[in-house]
Amino acid sequence: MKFCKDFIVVKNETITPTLYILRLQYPQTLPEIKPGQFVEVLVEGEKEAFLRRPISIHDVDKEKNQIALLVQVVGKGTAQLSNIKEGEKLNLIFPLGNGFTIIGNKVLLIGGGCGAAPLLYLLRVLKQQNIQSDILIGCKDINHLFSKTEYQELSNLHVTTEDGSFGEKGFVTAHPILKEDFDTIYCCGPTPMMKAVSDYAKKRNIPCYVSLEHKMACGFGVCLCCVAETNQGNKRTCVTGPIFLSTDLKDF
Amino acid sequence: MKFCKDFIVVKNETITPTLYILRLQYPQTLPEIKPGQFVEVLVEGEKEAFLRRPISIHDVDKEKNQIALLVQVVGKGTAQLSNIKEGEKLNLIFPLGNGFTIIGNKVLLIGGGCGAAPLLYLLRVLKQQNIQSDILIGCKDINHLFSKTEYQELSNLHVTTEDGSFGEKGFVTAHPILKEDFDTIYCCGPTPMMKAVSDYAKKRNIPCYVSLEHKMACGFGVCLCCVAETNQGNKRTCVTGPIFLSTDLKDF
Amino acid sequence: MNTTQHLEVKINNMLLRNPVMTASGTFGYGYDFEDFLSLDSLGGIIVKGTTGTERQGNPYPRMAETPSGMLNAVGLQNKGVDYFCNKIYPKLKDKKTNVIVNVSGSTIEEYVEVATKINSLENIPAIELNISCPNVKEGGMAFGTSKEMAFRVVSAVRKAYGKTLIVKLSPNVTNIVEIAKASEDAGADALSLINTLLGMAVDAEKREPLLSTITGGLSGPAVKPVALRCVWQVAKQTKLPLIGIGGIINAQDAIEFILVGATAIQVGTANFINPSITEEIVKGMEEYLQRHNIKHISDIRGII
Amino acid sequence: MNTTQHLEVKINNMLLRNPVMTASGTFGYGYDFEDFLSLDSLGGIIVKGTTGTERQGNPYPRMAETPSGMLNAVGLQNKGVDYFCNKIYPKLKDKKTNVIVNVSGSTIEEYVEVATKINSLENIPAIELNISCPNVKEGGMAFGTSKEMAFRVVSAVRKAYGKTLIVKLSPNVTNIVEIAKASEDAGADALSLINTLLGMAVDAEKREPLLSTITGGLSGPAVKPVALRCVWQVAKQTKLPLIGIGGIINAQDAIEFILVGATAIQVGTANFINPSITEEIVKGMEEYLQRHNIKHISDIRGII
Ligand SMILES: Cc1cc2nc3c(=O)[nH]c(=O)nc-3n(C[C@H](O)[C@H](O)[C@H](O)COP(=O)(O)OP(=O)(O)OC[C@H]3O[C@@H](n4cnc5c(N)ncnc54)[C@H](O)[C@@H]3O)c2cc1C
Ligand SMILES: Cc1cc2nc3c(=O)[nH]c(=O)nc-3n(C[C@H](O)[C@H](O)[C@H](O)COP(=O)(O)OP(=O)(O)OC[C@H]3O[C@@H](n4cnc5c(N)ncnc54)[C@H](O)[C@@H]3O)c2cc1C
Ligand SMILES: Cc1cc2nc3c(=O)[nH]c(=O)nc-3n(C[C@H](O)[C@H](O)[C@H](O)COP(=O)(O)O)c2cc1C
Ligand SMILES: Cc1cc2nc3c(=O)[nH]c(=O)nc-3n(C[C@H](O)[C@H](O)[C@H](O)COP(=O)(O)O)c2cc1C
Ligand code: FES
Ligand code: FES
Repeated sequence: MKFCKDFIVVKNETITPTLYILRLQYPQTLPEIKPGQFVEVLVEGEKEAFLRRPISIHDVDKEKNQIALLVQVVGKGTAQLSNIKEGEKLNLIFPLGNGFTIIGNKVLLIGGGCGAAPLLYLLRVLKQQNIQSDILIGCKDINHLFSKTEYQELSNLHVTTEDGSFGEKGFVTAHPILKEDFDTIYCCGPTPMMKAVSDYAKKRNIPCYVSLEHKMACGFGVCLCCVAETNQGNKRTCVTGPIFLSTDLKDF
Repeated sequence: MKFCKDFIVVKNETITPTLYILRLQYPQTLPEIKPGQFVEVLVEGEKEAFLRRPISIHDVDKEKNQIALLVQVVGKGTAQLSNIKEGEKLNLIFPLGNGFTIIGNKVLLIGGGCGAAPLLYLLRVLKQQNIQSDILIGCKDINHLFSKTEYQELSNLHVTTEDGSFGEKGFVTAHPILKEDFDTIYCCGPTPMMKAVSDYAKKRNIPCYVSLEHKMACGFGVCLCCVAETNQGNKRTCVTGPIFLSTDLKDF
Repeated sequence: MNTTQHLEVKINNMLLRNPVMTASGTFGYGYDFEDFLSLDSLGGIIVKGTTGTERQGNPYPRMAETPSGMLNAVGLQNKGVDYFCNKIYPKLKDKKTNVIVNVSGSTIEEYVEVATKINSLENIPAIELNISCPNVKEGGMAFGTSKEMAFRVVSAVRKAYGKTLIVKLSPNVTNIVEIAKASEDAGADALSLINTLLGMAVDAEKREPLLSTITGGLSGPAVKPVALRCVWQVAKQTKLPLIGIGGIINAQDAIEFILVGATAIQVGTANFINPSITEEIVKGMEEYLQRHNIKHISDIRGII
Repeated sequence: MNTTQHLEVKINNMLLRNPVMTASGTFGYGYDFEDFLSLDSLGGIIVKGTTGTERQGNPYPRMAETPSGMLNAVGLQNKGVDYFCNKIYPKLKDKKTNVIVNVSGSTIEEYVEVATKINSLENIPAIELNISCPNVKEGGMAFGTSKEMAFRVVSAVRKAYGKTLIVKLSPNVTNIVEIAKASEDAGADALSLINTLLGMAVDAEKREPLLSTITGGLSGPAVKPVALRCVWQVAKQTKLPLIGIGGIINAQDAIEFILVGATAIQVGTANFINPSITEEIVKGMEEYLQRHNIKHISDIRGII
């Protein structure tokens, strides 16, 4: 079941000048939400944002009926949204997409930049299911590392930064944790990173799930704009995805 | 000389739920402004307001380099503008239009509803020039009577209300003050009222100036969208007007 | 839903509970909207363009946002008419709304084949012949931009299809009235207009087109002035009932189309932004009639 | 203004300091803008449509706001070519920018008459032949929607006019390339496109059209996708230099038109919202070239 409802902004937290977390209160009991699912946000007050904006669900607090969105400013819509204030309403269509398939006993999560957004809630669910996890985050520098405490609580955190200001210096694909054995890899981040990780996973024969950020008009399956080419033909990333097994994707 | 510049909102004053006054600070010395001139306001944050909105200059404080706009909410643009807050910027093109021709020794100003906006500053200038004036305001009820104190300070105020809650009950054209002699009449308000007043003035042979609120695209003379049919052909209301001698207008 | 008889209209002999329908390609097959509204509250739904055989459509990217609108280049991705008849129709046939199939093709034979197969489906009261799709290389818009071609394809389908035949017109023409009349002469029962305007979008930073197909179809509020003009022109010069489409996002927009001569309307792109918008438009139209003391929606049809 | 040689372009033998011009009917005769910018900073200005004799234009109302755009129905209000030559030209002739006259008419003879008179004005380097105005009953768009008519009027004017002849095309056609080619064959030196899209707006509450003429011309960002598509199509199929017009409100938009094949661009409706926008666009284009390390604007022309 999908909903189109107003949330109330509880907090708008600035991480970096172009990265922020919105904590949103749902006035009722939240429906079941799977890690990797996303919402479609109605951005008000911006002439150039005509369509909704798809944003992953960064975190879910079932007790409080709150969700969190981690948003990076890339254009007019995400910039306008960054001005939203506590107490204001935000209209979302949710929950959308398939979410991660949770499989295996020892899994590795790899996140790059703001693309890592869906991984926090994934960790939470993995922990509930007693699945052992490591999380490897690649980011520009220490200032761009968000949700560190939560990651450390829920998993073993490994970090690479481009400038070496925290963790290992360099890209995620060079991190030693990759030498270990894992049943499953979950990777969210820039496309080149996801491709590199899925190449590595293919070689080691580990199933690797990636999250595609294709352009969407509707987000709930009706416009056919967001397709990815899969082994079974063009599939809607907003319904069959955004999470795909990398080996199912023609481009990966 | 016309300018396209940011003002700072000093105050956003609610008169009625659909009427408000914006007091705006100019960061430099204000250029000369004539009563009856208007500004073109850039309304930000409203998807449906594509063009600027023309608004009369309600008042000018030369000492403080401030102007005031009296705005009625009629659609999306004026509604959005009503949310503007102290300290925010507002971009205006100004001063636009011809302004009132000041002529005569004893003049009558007639204003209806929010159309009366340009009359306050006109009174101020008349007073400076020691021209004797009466002002007759027609409005719905006492709650819709704005700038009462200022009118009383600067002129003799007469009022008609539709419900009789203040002054005479009925329309302006029935008010006894119209029986007196005047050199000039200045009338701003709804078109039917301006037509009635100009008919009366024509009969009494008093020059009557009216202000036309034609739809404008540019407001500064270049699009030719705002024309009024005059005895000299189609004239731009944003340049030749918005103030016209009623006898020059074909429709009056 | 408090839709009442004030809004009931007829297109040929198809009765619509109200004039609000959903535009092909923007509503899937309807089921994805059942979380947001009741299909029974609508006058009808027009399902995705259906062709003779399965089509994969165009490569990604297929969408670009534009000022007050969007471009799409989906290119008729669908599983073909047999899949529709066998797998989708059973799920739709008992819906209490008019389910109309948008019929597309590359050749006259393909249009006729699809129409013939749909003709045998009892609970499909009408087809909408899409002779105006700008997103396919062959057929599609080519039929809708020449009066001779339009006449030929509509005549051929008319012979094969017994129920209500709606022809969907393209705005990408010098003279839409000409195509409308050719369709009328060929036996169309109604016309729907407009399909998308041919447009293009560019990523200035990357210096490449935003659509894989370079050009695509423009929809949304940006096209409403063109759509209103087309409906008004055609209403003045043909007798067929018209279905107005293009940029409708609220009840006021819908009323505008009725005023210029439409019997019914379709909502497209707006469904993406507010999935229950069609139900809200029905309510808003009802309120409009009450506010203006109008007995029946047909009383204001074409008064401009 | 720091415009540099990176932006210098040529249309036929007319040199433009930069590709940014102002669109006819949206910039008056330029002087009203001198409070807001220096005309010298622009590549050129195209003045209001000029006809053989004075015209009063259409009755008020002539304008309606639409989503991301506007409709106008001005209808070529102007004082006629003689008034232009005698009263306006003297005020413009020493401006340090290209002043181009937009030439309109109802008959071929009228176009030729106006062109002939403008031909004798030394400091007018070019005319823009408006065969695409949707707002006049006779002539105007009629010439621009048929390739035969376009050929005839352009040929006739070509004989009478010796300097740079720009023909302005209408998007309200099935096949804009056909009209472009007819103009090229008839001797045009350059093409400008697009003029406004034929549209309409309605006041649902008052139940009447918003324009006195019912239909009018749509401009503004809403039409940009259509304009880009037209320029791209024509660029691929003719050799003439093109001037891109339609919905340009910033430097990025301008660059998009260059990428699809325009040599220069015109800014129309955006002048109403920000009267110094053209100067800002020049600056923004310069910055774009620097940011992307492009030597000259022509290096990216038509690369899509
Ligand atoms: C399933 C999914 C989950 C996402 N999760 C997140 C998230 O958790 N946090 C986050 O910050 N971003 C996320 N994104 C990306 C986010 O949707 C875009 O950054 C946003 O739509 C850009 O809007 P804008 O108005 O700021 O930018 P625009 O000015 O519209 O464009 C700026 C850039 O963003 C791209 N973009 C624009 N619209 C879309 C769209 N509808 N889908 C994808 N890309 C687009 C453009 O191509 C352009 O490169 C997600 C996207 C998808 C599809
Ligand atoms: C010279 C002049 C001076 C004015 N002075 C004032 C003033 O002091 N205070 C004030 O409250 N209003 C004034 N107006 C009217 C004001 O411009 C409109 O009410 C405003 O533009 C409506 O904008 P909107 O977005 O709220 O309404 P919309 O949703 O755009 O339209 C609502 C109504 O306003 C009318 N309207 C829309 N645009 C314009 C326009 N550009 N010009 C005129 N009418 C329009 C529409 O026809 C419609 O009836 C003045 C108008 C003019 C021409
Ligand atoms: C994503 C998308 C897909 C479409 N697919 C079809 C289609 O398959 N067949 C068709 O006739 N029209 C199709 N259209 C056109 C719409 O039905 C409609 O005519 C057009 O979008 C204008 O209406 P709107 O402005 O309300 O969206 C499509 C439009 C969009 C946006
Ligand atoms: C108010 C107005 C008047 C116009 N008058 C003319 C004209 O006289 N001649 C002409 O060729 N084009 C005229 N146009 C069309 C513009 O020159 C331009 O082609 C069109 O507006 C598209 O550009 P834009 O979207 O940047 O406005 C006019 C446009 C507007 C908005
Ligand atoms: S975004 Fe519409 S189907 Fe996926
Ligand atoms: S509003 Fe443009 S000329 Fe008056």
